[in-house]
Amino acid sequence: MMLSDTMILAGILDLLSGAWPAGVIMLGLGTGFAIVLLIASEKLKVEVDPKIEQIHEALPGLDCGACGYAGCGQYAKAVMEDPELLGSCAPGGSDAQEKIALILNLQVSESGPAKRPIVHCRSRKDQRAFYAEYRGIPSCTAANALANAQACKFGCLGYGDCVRACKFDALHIVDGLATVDYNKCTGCTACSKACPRGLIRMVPFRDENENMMTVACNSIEAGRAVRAMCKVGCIGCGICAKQYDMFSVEDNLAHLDYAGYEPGEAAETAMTKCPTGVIVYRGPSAPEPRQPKEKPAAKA
Amino acid sequence: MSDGSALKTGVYRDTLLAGLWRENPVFRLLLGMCPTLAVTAAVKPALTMGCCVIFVLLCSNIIVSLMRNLLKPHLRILMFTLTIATFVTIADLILRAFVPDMSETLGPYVPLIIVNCIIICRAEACASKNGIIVSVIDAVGMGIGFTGTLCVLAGVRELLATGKIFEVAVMPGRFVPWAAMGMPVGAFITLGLMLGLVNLTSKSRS
Amino acid sequence: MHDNITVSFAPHISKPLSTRTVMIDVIMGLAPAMIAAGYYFRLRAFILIAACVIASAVTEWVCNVVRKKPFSLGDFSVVVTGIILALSLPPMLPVWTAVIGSVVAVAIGKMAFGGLGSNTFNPAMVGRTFLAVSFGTLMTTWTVPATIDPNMSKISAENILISDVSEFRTQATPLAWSKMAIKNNLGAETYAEAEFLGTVTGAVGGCLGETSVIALIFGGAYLLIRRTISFHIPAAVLISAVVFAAVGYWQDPMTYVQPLYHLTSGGMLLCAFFIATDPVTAPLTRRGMWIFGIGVGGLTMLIRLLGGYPEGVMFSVLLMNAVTPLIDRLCKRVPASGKPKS
Amino acid sequence: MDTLSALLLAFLSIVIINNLVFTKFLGICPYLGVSGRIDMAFGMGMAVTFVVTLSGTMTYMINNWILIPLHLEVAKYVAFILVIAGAVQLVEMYVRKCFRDLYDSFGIFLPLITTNCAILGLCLFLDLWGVGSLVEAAVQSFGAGIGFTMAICIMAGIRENLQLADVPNCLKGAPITLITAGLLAMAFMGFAGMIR
Amino acid sequence: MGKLRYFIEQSWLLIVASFVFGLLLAATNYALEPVIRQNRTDKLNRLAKGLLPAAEHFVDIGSEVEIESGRGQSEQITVYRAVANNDKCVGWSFNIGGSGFADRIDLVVAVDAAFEKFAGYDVLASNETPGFGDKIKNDYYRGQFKGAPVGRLKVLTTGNAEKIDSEIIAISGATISSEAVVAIMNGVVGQIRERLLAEGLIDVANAEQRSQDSNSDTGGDVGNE
Amino acid sequence: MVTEVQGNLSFRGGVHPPEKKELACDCAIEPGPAVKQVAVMLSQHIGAPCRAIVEKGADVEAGQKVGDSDAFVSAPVHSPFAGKVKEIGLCSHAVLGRSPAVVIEARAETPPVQPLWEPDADFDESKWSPEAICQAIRDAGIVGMGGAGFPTRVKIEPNRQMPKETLIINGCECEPYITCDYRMMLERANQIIAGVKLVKRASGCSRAFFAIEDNKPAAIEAISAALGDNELIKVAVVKTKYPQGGERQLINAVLKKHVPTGGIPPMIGVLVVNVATAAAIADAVVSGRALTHRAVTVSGEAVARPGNYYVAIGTSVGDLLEFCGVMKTQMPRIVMGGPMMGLAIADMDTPITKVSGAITVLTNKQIGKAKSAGRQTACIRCGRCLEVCPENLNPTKIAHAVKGNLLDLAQSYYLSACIECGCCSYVCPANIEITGYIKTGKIFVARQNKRMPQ
Ligand SMILES: Cc1cc2nc3c(=O)[nH]c(=O)nc-3n(C[C@H](O)[C@H](O)[C@H](O)COP(=O)(O)O)c2cc1C
Ligand SMILES: Cc1cc2nc3c(=O)[nH]c(=O)nc-3n(C[C@H](O)[C@H](O)[C@H](O)COP(=O)(O)O)c2cc1C
Ligand SMILES: Cc1cc2nc3c(=O)[nH]c(=O)nc-3n(C[C@H](O)[C@H](O)[C@H](O)COP(=O)(O)O)c2cc1C
Ligand SMILES: Cc1cc2nc3c(=O)[nH]c(=O)nc-3n(C[C@H](O)[C@H](O)[C@H](O)CO)c2cc1C
Ligand code: SF4
Ligand code: SF4
Ligand code: SF4
Ligand code: SF4
Ligand code: FES
Repeated sequence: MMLSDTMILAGILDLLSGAWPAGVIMLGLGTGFAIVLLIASEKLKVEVDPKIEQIHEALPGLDCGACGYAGCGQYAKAVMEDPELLGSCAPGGSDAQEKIALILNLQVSESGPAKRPIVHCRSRKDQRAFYAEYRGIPSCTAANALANAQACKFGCLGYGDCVRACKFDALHIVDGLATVDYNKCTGCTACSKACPRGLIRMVPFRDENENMMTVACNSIEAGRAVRAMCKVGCIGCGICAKQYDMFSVEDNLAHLDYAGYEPGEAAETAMTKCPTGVIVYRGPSAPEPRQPKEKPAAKA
Repeated sequence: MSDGSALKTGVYRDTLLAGLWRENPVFRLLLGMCPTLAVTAAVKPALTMGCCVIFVLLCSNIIVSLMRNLLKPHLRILMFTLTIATFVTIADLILRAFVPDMSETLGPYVPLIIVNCIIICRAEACASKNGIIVSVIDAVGMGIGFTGTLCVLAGVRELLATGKIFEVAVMPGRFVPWAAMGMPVGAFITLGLMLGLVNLTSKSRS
Repeated sequence: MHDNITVSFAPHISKPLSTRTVMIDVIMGLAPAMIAAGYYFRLRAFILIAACVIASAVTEWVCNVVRKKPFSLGDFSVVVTGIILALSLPPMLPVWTAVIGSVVAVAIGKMAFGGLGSNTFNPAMVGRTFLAVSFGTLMTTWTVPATIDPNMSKISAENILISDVSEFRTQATPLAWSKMAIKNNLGAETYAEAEFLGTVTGAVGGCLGETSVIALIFGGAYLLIRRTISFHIPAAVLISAVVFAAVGYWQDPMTYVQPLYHLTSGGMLLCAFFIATDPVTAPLTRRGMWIFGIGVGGLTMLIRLLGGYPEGVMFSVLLMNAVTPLIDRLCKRVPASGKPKS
Repeated sequence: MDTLSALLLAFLSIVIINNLVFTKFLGICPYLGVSGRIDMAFGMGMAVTFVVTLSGTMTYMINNWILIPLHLEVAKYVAFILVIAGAVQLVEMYVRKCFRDLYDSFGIFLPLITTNCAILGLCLFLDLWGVGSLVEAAVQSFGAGIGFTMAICIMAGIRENLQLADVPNCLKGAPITLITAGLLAMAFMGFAGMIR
Repeated sequence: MGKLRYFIEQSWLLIVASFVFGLLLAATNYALEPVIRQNRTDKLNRLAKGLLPAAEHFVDIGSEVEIESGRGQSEQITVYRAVANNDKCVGWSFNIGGSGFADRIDLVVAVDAAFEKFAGYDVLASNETPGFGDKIKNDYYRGQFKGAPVGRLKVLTTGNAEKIDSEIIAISGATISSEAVVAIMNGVVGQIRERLLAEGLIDVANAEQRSQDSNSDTGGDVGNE
Repeated sequence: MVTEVQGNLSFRGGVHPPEKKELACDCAIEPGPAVKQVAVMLSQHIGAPCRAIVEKGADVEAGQKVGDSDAFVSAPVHSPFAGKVKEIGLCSHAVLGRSPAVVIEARAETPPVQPLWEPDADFDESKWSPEAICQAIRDAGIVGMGGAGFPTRVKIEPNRQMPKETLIINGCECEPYITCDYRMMLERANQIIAGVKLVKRASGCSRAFFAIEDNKPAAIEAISAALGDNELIKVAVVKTKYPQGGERQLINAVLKKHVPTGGIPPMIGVLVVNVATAAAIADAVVSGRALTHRAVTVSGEAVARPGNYYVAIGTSVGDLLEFCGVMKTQMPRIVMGGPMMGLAIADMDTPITKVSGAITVLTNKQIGKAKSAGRQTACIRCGRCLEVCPENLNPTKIAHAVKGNLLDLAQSYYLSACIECGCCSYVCPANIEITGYIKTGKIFVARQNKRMPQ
């Protein structure tokens, strides 16, 4: 017992006596670097935007480059400028992502009730008239620049420039008509900027689940021309404006004052009385738009 | 009480699984690619490498987790580096003492574990924020995930490059080895295709 | 309304050209080389060409099916790839090897990058290099042309075969001679003079399509006349190769063989007319083409004269393919009327 | 003259024949991460060249003049990495403070490099190859940096083109970059055996 | 004063950790160092013994042999004397290297007691291409050196590989690696011989007799293969 | 004595599409259809659109102004015949989509119009002051009839910053099929020369070149004869090549000068005027007639009676085609203009405007199989588009950058320097709509820039 104790002790002493130079040199190295870095960090301080600093702090600080930027500092700057880059820091994971979102949100979240996109057209491919067949580049901007193969020069073209612009997979072309999936939409306005015909306008919805009423048409053609071009276009007849005073007709096209709109009897009546059925609901649980009344369709 | 522990086990399981697949260091996080490519010409060195990484990851996670409340911002990364370098040296010594062959094959890629992003990442992302148990589980999960992918990759390459797996011949006698698979070309292309495959499976699932 | 009317962007007429006609031109240009291959290596040539073309086509088709992309074999580019790959293989290569090469060429060299037009590297050369790297021995096993030895006996890289029949001394490939000359200071001229004629007609060992200089020149001329290729790349490749070879020869005629000999041997002509000119992987601008061609010729000679391999064409083409984007960037065109202000 | 050509050969050899990325798999993370655009790639390459030259020479000195005479090889790795990390951080701070323009063009890449295994890897390889003199160590490390720059710029060029290509979705990003790197490595094998 | 305080606050952990880790390292090293050294000699011995079966153990000759390694530089080489049961010298072995096709090649070379004939070589470390250059590890190439005369070896690409003489037939497809091996030997072995002779370490009389023995040994080996 | 600047003047790049001039080159300019109704577009030019200055239901006389604008860069529009304003509404426009037009119903069967005025060979322009000429041009609503439709008064008015020295009359007519300028040169040589003299006087140019392609020897002869021994106007024979008539290319060919990229000819002291414009100017200045009719070539394989017609501006394409007879089953594409630069139209009610020099009706055969099916394959980087681009651009790079939505990249390859001549798309073996992508890209850029300030 005694023997083994002493042996162990001797062994440890032996070890340590062999080990001390290494310990000392590492001690030296460690101290040296600590001194140098601390002094340097004091002396060579550079002023940076505090927000970037904050983001930088939230990041892991590994400078691994996984984000595609040269180090965390660069990424912090980039995220600051373009919040869509959020989440490309793999090491930081969701943790860092949330923190940055928090930092950034403080600046952007004061914009009031969310505006959401409404496509101001309701005409499916089989409800529109065509003069010719478009054989060009499959892009709305391109098709819009050419002569109107599709008779209506104001409605949706269905080549999906807006779909490509949406980073959240919230837009799809359904039967030749751009259709928003309001459950996925984040209200980023990208689609409204992409549509060459300005069909998609951001509209103030009052809450998440509301279905907004809208005049789903954009055509300022005279009523007769509209009927020749589209079964479900607004003909500017003004019936809706008579039913509900938030509707008004200008340039052959009915408008709804979205800010003043309140759901109610009057609005509903206007909707049902509309001869072409162009007044519809748009929203997360909007009902199928009704078919146009038979009369105008038969006439056209 | 039991609720709390159930919750905890859930966290543990999650942490473990994260490393194995969801946040697999190689396939998902694309971290530590250098050793992944360099040591996967055959399964044996890959496995050895994986074990070294597990060892270092475990030790550094434990140490960092213990020290987490004492860390100061300016010298934090330096501290991590120091810890990791120490354990890598120890791992290297152990390899040289007990599996000299592998130590020779792996050469400088063992010390290169020091700069392997996985380890410092886990120190930063997990160990410096979590308690010791979570850190250990995380280290094990990540380590096994890393080792596993290394071995899969090495298996494919060794099979095609030599017709053997784990140095045991498995291909029919007439098989002509594809020498390219044992070379850098094979490493890059195999890993590239494998990442593609992983992307494919994960996409089809989501 | 008028349902047969269509609209689209101007111009509304187009030159009667298509990718397919371009590729068919290349196949026509390759025809003399294929015929020469058939003449010198008999059935082997056709087996290999057929194997490569079929394997390449099937690979592309499978890739299309997997990616749910439209059928793309109609442009015939994959046929060109298959033929060029086949023409750059040794005659006795086992068919399964050629199939592996074709699959690698098309799947990794072409389809992984997005198919026709997107690939960075010349698919045929990717396939060939993969084979050379993987199956070195098979890829350096040459045969005597059937016109010299009807049995087409094998000759490995360094052996000299003296045929009893014709007293014709031949050796693996002309390039193997020059490599040996380099190694052993053998006074290369003695080799070169004797075998020069062989390289012109094609009665030497070597890859299927590269032995007959005459056939290659015919094919190349056809492509130039048809304007399928422009003269810039072939000219740059050949001129720079001659210059580099001449520098070597002038330095040490005892070690390095004559410049002309380098032009006619190995894959130099096949490369100059058919491989380096692959439009997809070569620069777009004329200045870029000159740089590219000089690079291919220069690197080829560098590898031939100083490198470990006897032939440098495949590597130099791949290397220059890699820097093609940089060349394109360097040789960016400036509008005819100068850069716009501001 | 003789040593000069020997140095030149050593330089060329590490630039093209023993290229760190293609033959030694070093520095793959930034190679995958920062090769998206040519200007970024070039900045990264320059930064690596600078740091690798610096740390190659410094570790050579530390190793041969301190550690080996004192028989402290066991602390080699620790010493190497501390020297690299410290030096990089110092240089970065210094450049940022004093040469703002330089910093903006490539200084931003400096911190990223500390955790890049090309640097430590090269120092270890220099040790392994038994490089004979300080000058040789400096030349080789500089060559390694240039080799890395070349590799990453080539890759960046290719990737800029691939932006417009119809690469299969599952191969987009890292996978196709790796495959390209593989083919590049294959092409660079052509230089093998050139300098003996 | 405040600065010092700040400094200590910030860095005490690092400093303490450095010291502790230093000790940890040193201790591990201390414990494992003998094992590692033993491993290395074991491997050298194992390889050398494979080349010189008659040897019982290897002793290093005390001082290192300095040779020119080209480019005006010199290199230190440890030479081991292979000693048989009967304490007689049965050969010499040493560890030399040089550049190959891909990277450095490290060889263990053994010669007979009289330093006149090679007893063969083995590859300690190489990075040659699998399937090509790494055939220098194969017996049929190594066999050519067993009994080849010490002196200038020559590499040919054709010839009879069975015949043992100063002409070495290269591995087909890997001439460069083949040449590299020969070049390493040509560069160094002669010099070592000179040095050993100069220091009188080679007992010429004894060696001659021994060399006949070992010659028959190695000859037998070659015959057996 | 005629001084000819000798021929074969050319520029780098360009293509040689089949000329197809033989279809209509021998058809003299005939009166067009006598239509009951025209739609006079209120925007027929570059610049500010006009406002209608007549009410619905108002009576208008032939040549009466029906639309005008106060803006400087603009030109009024006139009624081609006496009638009643039926409506002011939207009408299809080849470029602008639906655009306002004044629809006029003819009061009675109006006889087809032929300009009767024929000046003397030694026409003396010094009777008119430059200001008077400019005012007459403005009042007549003359815009560039070569295609762009830039208000001519703005173009030729002397400008202190950019003094004009050289006048080039563009008689190249490089587009396939089109022959109206050729016929004008044959039939109205004197009128054109009179117009040239007026323009020269108004703009202060000291010399003038009459550029004609070498595939129109008859026109060269006619113009040379009409010029007589005029020292200051020379005929420049240029190589037959598309787009020789593009003004930047023409200036390069004739004067060996480059108009700076993004710049306009006056910057280097050059003024380019189309022959039809010159004829209209003479008409306006001398006889005070407004621009209400123009020569239009109706051609193409699907047209029964191809020819050159003097058509009332505002006539619908449908009426014009009915007049010339088309094989309906064979007309997959109706192009306003030539096949290289013209705009495909779909609505047969689209009216002829001041810039529509031709209606080309193409059959599938002419369009080509791949093009008519709209089938594009991948770019094989063959470089043909680079070789033919007259502006020395890199069309494939620009097009692919636009396709990949990388506008910065497209602009770094000088997207805006493209003149949209269509040579690149014409030669592309992969049938890529390079020009279409470039046009789309320009729209994207414009939209992006517009949004910037907000
Ligand atoms: C040997 C030779 C080959 C040529 N090959 C081509 C060619 O393949 N493509 C080309 O566009 N120009 C080529 N050229 C240039 C043409 O001769 C000429 O410069 C060009 O076609 C002029 O174009 P244009 O007449 O259509 O304006 C070549 C010139 C020479 C001397
Ligand atoms: C992928 C590949 C790897 C090679 N590796 C080696 C090698 O490691 N050692 C070697 O000497 N030759 C190697 N070679 C072959 C040489 O580059 C060269 O072809 C040969 O040394 C020339 O000599 P030979 O006459 O033996 O063919 C390799 C070839 C290829 C295609
Ligand atoms: C590609 C291209 C081709 C053109 N071809 C002709 C032409 O053949 N004839 C013509 O008069 N104008 C042509 N133009 C229009 C001229 O560039 C220029 O606008 C016109 O000659 C100016 O005269 P104007 O203002 O009287 O129309 C072309 C323009 C472009 C861009
Ligand atoms: C002139 C010309 C040369 C070609 N050369 C090759 C070649 O060397 N290798 C190849 O795989 N394809 C070649 N092709 C076919 C085609 O371009 C090739 O398959 C594409 O690289 C695939 O994207 C060539 C095509 C042309 C027009
Ligand atoms: S909404 Fe606009 S952008 Fe979207 S498909 Fe319709 S036309 Fe195109
Ligand atoms: S682009 Fe933005 S606003 Fe439009 S649908 Fe998508 S998420 Fe909603
Ligand atoms: S890029 Fe523009 S200018 Fe050049 S050929 Fe094409 S359309 Fe013409
Ligand atoms: S002509 Fe067509 S295929 Fe050729 S480079 Fe241009 S875009 Fe590509
Ligand atoms: S593992 Fe090598 S750079 Fe990241």
